Amino acid sequence: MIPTSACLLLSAMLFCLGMLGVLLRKNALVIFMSVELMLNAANLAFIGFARQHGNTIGTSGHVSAFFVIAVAAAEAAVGLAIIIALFRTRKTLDVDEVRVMKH
Amino acid sequence: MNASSSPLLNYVVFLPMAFAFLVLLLPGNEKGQIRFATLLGMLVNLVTGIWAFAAFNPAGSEFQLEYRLFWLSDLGISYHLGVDGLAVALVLLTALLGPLVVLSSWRFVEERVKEFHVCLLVLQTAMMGALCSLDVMLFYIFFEAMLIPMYFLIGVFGSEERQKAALKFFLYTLVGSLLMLLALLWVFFLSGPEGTRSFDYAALYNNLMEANREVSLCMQNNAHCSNLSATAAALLKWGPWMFGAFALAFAIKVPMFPVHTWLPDAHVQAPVAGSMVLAGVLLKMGTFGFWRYAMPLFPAQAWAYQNVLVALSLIGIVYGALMCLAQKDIKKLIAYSSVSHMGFCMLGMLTFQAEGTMGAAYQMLNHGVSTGALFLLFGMLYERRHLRNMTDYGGIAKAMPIFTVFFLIITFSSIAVPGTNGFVGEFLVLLGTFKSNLPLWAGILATTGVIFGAAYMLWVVQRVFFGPVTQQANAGLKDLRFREFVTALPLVLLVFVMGLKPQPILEVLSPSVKRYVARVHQAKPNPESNTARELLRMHVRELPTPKLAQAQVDDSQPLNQPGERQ
Amino acid sequence: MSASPSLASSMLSTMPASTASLPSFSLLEFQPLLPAAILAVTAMLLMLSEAFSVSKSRSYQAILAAVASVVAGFLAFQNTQLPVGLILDGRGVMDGFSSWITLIACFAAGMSSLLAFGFFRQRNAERGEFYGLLLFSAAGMSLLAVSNEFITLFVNLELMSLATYALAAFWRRSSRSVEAGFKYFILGAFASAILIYGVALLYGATGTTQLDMLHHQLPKALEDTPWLTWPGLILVLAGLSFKIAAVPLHMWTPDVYEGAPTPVTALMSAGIKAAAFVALVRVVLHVGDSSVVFLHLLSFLAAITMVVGNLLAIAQRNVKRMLAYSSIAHAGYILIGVAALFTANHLGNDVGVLSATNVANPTAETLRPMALQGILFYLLSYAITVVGAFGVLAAIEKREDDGAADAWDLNKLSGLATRRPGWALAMALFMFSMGGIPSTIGFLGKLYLFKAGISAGLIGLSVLGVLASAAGMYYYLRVIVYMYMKPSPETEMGARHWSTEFVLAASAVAVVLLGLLPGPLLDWLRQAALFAPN
Amino acid sequence: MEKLFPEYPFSIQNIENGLWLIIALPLLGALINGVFGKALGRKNVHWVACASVGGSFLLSLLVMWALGNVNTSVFNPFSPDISRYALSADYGTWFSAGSFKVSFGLWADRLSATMLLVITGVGFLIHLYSTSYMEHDKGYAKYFCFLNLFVAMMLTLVLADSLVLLFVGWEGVGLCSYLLIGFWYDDNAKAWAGRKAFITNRIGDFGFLVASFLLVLLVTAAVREAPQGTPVSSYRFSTGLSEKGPLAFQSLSALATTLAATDTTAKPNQETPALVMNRDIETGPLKGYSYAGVLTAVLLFFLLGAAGKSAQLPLYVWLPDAMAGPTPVSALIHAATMVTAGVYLFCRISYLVVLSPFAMATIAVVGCLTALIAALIAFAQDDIKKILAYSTVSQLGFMFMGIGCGLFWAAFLHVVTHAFFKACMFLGAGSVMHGNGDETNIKRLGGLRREMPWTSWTFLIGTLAITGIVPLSGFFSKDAILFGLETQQLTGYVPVLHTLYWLGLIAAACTAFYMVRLYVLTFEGKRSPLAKLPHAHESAWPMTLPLVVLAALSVLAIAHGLPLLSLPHSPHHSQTLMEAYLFPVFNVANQLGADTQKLLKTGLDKTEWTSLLWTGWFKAWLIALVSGGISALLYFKLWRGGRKFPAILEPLRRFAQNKFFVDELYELLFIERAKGLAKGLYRYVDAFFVDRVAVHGTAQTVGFLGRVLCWFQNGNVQAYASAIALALAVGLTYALLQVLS
Repeated sequence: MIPTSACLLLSAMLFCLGMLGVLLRKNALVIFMSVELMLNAANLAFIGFARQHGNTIGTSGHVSAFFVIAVAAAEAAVGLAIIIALFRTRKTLDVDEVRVMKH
Repeated sequence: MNASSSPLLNYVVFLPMAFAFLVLLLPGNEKGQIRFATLLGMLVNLVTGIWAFAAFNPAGSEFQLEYRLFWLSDLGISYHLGVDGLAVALVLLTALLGPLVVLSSWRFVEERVKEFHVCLLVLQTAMMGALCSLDVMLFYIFFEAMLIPMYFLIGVFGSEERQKAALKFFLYTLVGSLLMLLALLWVFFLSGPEGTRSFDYAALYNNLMEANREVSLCMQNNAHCSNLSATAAALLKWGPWMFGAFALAFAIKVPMFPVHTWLPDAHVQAPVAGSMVLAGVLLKMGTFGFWRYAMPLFPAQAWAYQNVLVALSLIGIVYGALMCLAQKDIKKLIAYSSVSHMGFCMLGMLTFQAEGTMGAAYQMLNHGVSTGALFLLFGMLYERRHLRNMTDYGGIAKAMPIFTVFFLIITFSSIAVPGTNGFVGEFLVLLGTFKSNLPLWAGILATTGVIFGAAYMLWVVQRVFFGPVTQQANAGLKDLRFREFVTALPLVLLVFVMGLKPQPILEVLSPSVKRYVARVHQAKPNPESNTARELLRMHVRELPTPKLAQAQVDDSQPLNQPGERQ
Repeated sequence: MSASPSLASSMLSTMPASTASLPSFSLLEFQPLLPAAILAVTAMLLMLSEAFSVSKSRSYQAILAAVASVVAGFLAFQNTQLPVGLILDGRGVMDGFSSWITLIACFAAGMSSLLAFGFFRQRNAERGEFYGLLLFSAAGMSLLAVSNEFITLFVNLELMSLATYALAAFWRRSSRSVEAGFKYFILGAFASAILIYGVALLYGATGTTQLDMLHHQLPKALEDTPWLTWPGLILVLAGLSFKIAAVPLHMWTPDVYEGAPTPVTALMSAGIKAAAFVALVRVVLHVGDSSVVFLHLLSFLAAITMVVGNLLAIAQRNVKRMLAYSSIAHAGYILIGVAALFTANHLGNDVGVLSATNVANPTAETLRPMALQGILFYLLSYAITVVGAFGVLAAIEKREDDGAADAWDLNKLSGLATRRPGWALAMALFMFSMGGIPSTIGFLGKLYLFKAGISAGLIGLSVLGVLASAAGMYYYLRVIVYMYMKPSPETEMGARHWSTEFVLAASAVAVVLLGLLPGPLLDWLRQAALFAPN
Repeated sequence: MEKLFPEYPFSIQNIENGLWLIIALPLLGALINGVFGKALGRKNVHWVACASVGGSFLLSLLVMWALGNVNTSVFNPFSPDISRYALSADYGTWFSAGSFKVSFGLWADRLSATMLLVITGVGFLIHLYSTSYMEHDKGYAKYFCFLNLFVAMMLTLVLADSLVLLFVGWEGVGLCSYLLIGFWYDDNAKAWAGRKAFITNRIGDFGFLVASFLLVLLVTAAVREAPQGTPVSSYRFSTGLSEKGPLAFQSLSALATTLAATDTTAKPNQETPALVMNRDIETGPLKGYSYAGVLTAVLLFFLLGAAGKSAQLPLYVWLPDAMAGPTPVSALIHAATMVTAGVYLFCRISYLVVLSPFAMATIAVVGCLTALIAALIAFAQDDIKKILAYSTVSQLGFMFMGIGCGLFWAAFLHVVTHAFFKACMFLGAGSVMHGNGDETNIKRLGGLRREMPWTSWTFLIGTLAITGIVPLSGFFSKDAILFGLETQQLTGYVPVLHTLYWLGLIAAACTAFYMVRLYVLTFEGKRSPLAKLPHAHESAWPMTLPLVVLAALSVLAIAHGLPLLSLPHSPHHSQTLMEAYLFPVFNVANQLGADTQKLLKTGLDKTEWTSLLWTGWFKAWLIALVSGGISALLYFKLWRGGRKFPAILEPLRRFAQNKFFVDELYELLFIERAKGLAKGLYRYVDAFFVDRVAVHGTAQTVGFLGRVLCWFQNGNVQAYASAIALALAVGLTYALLQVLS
């Protein structure tokens, strides 16, 4: 059996990767995908812990993961729409260009 | 001791507000109507003010004409009005200045007339409210609310640099008063266990009285420090900070020495009406605050920091006067003279002794009359020439003899020539300083103020009124118009009335003075002062203190608190 | 009002033993959800109307949205009287606090839809989705307020946020609006991910996502698995701090507030702030007692949020941006109240300059209601004020200025007092209220908060708070300077619209009236605060 | 005595009740002229003005009469005794606070009555004179308003029964003086002179106030610590205090008596009471100071006050400048009345003065130095009014010497005689100016004796009087003072007084010299070619009549100085009329001086005393004669007609002409310093440090921080995300630290 700690380690790595993606990548779409990666890291953690805890009181980790997936989907819908709108106004997806408002 | 309830003060406070609404309803271009309505409002206010003064019985209980309603009980606040001798005298002064202020601006303000007069009326309400409040939070509300109309008066209707000056005035005052607010909340929590606390002045004071006594005993003798009550211990430790916050707020308003720099700017930029009210009443809020709140609530700290405050007052007296000698701008000079004069007020109050305190109280009124009149009169000149520098004038006496006479009389009042009102106040303050526990040199230093006062005021007179007419434009100036004459006359007459027949006013002030001294002295038992307990405790009409409703969980309530679930 | 026995039994049925069978819920338990339901249904109706409507006129959309908000708000108000307890198997909570936040959300939604009415009418851009999204957002806030479980909380937070991302970017033609939506979205999603990862970690440490249970598990978890629990707590706190715009997670605020269409900004500053705070308070209430670290963290957050928010605002000439920064500062003040929730447990500890000096020997029983009441009142007062303030900006904003760099420069306010005296007066009132000058509701709000702060012994923090708010008064006054003391330019004013005027008038009246005669409001809020859970 | 002053048919009670009228009449006159002056027209204005002062004069005569009556006595509120030869009236409380109280109480004894007569009498004459002198002035009504006001204030000063009320008059006369000096305000120099006078007086007032406050403390301390049986510990005293306050003169008198009674310096064997003059005060603000010490301080502060008002060193500088006012004003205010207020003050509190020999010696020294310096300056002045002004300063110095040696009556006699002859000369000078186109330089006058006979004769009488030529009044008053210096036994300071005697003689010699010079240059010889008008004209009768009357009084006043009477209780020497008349006033002081052995009459027996008196007189007379003679010789013969001053004396002359550069010295030492201090404080402390650095500095720092923070807000979404990540990292680190610890 894979220990929970391994699961956790993997999810933590995913989370950090996602975060680094958000911080470092310049393409809006890639950044958005990195966010999804972070969400999935959470999912992985939920699943791992759910297995560790078993079927306990309240909402279980499995269910949580499903909710997170659903939310991620909705986020994708809204997010992509916004990114499209952004592309329409700027003709670029480079986030460094998206800085009309500052200071 | 319970005085009967009287609604009179409600009228005193809120009638100007009612007239403000009336003025708001008038069409903006009907300047005459607006002015007249405002004047009427102020006159009505004057009548109510006189009525209140007449209704006040010096031999009666401390606070009279009380009126109390539940208001914001949840916060421990109530709508509680009432006046003591000092407050009623200041109410009279405020009411008196009201119509004069309106008259003084009859021609001066031609644009945005409506806003101007609404500001005046609202300001009047705020000032009256602050004077009549017997609930500390209510006082604070009025105290702060005063800033708004004054801010507009300076900022909209002032001279060139008006916006900066208004901003400075507002922020300066705000910093102090916000810190005071915190201290006030702190005191509130100290004043008793949950459910008994209230911002009502008397309750707050009475609740703290015992603790204050313990603190002062401890401060005099360490042996008493061993078994302090919790409140007293907190008061001992944090009292200086609380007192400091109160003192700072009021010191800024007075203004005392290092926090005075807003005043010259505000006065210079303010329109005549603004300067008059500012000098006449607003500054008194500082001294009044010290008198009513800072000292009685923290007598032990008041004693402990007496020397610091006295030093600042003395610096204020001398330094303010020296500043005057360095000014070219007349309004600025009068403003600095206020610093000096208010230094006398503070000094008198800090003697913690009957004569000095009485002098301080009287000096508050005097300063209102004489500095108010100085600004009023200079305003008349300013209206004609729109110049403020002394060098722009000279030989005015030739063109405007009546004006000159008035100005001279006020000048003499300002430098406390006997027979004018200023003398009585200043004499008593100085006498008090000598009789108090302060070192003799303090009194001697303060007395030098009489020399400097004459030096700078006569300098102004000399430069503006005497000598040859240096500028052609000044030669043709018209003397006072009838309206102006009527505006200035009451103050000029008051100078003499208050100088020659001060006793009726002093008698009204006297019980307040006695109580103030007794209250401060409870922190330092003095063989000379027999502070009867009866004199110390405040007696006011009590409403049942609203209890903060505790969580009354109904037993029949089937729902459990979530925390109980396990 | 007494609860039905069935509810009581349902509570019993949620005990661990009975998880196997589906719990049966009483109708009463759904009552707190009712406002959200109304909002959501109306939202859908509006969306559908846009799809199927043939009518050219779309005036009814705004009115409908407003009416739905009013109805929902009325129900929320009714709900404040409900008994207190957990609902829906512990996933939700029924208390006055949540109902009041719902009420604020409905207020914000109703007011912003009225603002949007005139705003989009002027730009010929009325669209049903807008109101639909707006109501969805409000529904999300309302549900967020009743959430008592992390996943529920997360989903509702997302419901609220997703709708708002879309709203922020709604003004598609404007590159600013889209940029605002984009920034908000990216950062919001980022923060959500952080939050949910924290939730996952906490779940791992305690085995539950339900707040009340977490409360009991936490002490043990902190001892057994600190490596898991602490990061989880920090991540959750960070995720929520993002939504309330606490420094240093505040940086999105000015850009988003500036770019979003002004009615949306009003919604965000009034509604989302309140909802985010209720989430934060709920979470923190359950976890905060476990360690003094939270007191430190919250005090520190409060301090830098107040100071930095005000400092940033001082440097602004762009009024809209300035108000955005000031909203950060206001979050800082509210955080004093949040910090005050915990000092009772840490009295006597020397916990640094910023916190916990024993002044009045408060107990948790007296302190918590006071702090909660303060937070609630402040949120309410801020909502009323800020809606009005952004309302004035929406009113003076002209179509030609859309997208211009100086669209909200202070100069645009020059001479407003002579051109639109009513608006100027209202704006002045809002500014005084935000600055906390007496006789406005903002003063009472500050009074409550600082009272709680002092009572909790947070002297240093309170002093910092008043100094910061005094400094803040500077930029509020500057607005007044421009309105009242600068000559008015020759340009024409934008058109008036009754709905905008209504919003301004209502807010202005409320600011003064509730500032002077809050009447039973204080009692109601006290009840709400007294019965808050935990 | 009784025979001299027959009983007056009116009841004394009525006169007592009507005391206020004396003040009220001129006050009313001032009010009428001030408010309605323009409408009244010149005739009515001076009618009102003269009538009001004249009325006061008549009332003063009544008072004088009443005070001659042995039955005139008043009840002393502070002690069970009765004060004889005095009237008093109380018109209610002025103000009261705490234990302090002042009432509008008037008190007329023989001292004040004499002053009353001088003020109203000379005042009336000067009013009369002014009607002609100011004939063409535009501010006619204003002038008489001020003049009436002055008289009212001076009368208040004299009639006051407490120091506070006296201070009202004290400041009031200063105020009127300010107004009248700057009467022609459109001349800058004149207006500045007024301000200078007022401010210098204010410095004196500062001293007066401090002294009064210290006295209050002294009374309080004495009441607290005095042993049973002393006046201040009596019940009556406490009722008096609550009725009239501690600064009433009767209270001070009781204080003095108490202090004297407990003084042990003179009676070493006496049992030591609780309150001892030289013992430290035990409680209160004066704790640690002795009664005697405080009393000396009080008197020195009063000396400062008196120096301001009476133009003594170091505050005399205002008086010469005050000559900028109309000449009748100089006569009334700056010669006859106001400037003698300081002397009057010390006479009033003589019982306190005698208790401090040190203070007395200081007063005498100050007076003597003033007399000398002023006389030296007067040598070199050419302005007729300036010379008279310096001579006034100098004469005032003599009066202070009189106070200092404890011969109050002599000092006061000099006040009276000086009032006559100096007013006469000032009015004469005014007449000269009036007739010569306002020329004041004596070098441009001359030969007026023929053209202005009345003026010149009266002036001559005045000159002789001030010089101290035998049959004239100045001789008796001045020499009484000099004699006092020689014979009074001021314990511990006898050598000082003896030194002063010689200096006083020198001053007297100087006086004779410059006064004769003045007279000669102005009236004798030929008319100067530089004169403004070719011919002078004699003035009209309203101007010459006062001259004549005053000159006559200057002569007749000798009656007061003649040692006519010999009273049984003063076996050593005979008393002068003045001394006898004022005996009830100064009796307490003399008694206390004798009791405490601080101030004693000479121990000489009658014959020694008489011979000393006669030699003293002879010396003084000789000196005046010689000095005046030399002066007359010099200016008649030697330096007449533009002859050069000996070159060797030229720098000295210049030095004196420039008033020893005292004004410049003050300017440099004090005024410039104060101005510089004010400017510096304003520029560096107020404007720069407090306002710019502290206030604006804070504001600007805040603004700067705001801009710095804004810079981080760079618009890049990844930067924002980084901030979040960073916050997270910090939070996590913090949490981990918590875990680790």
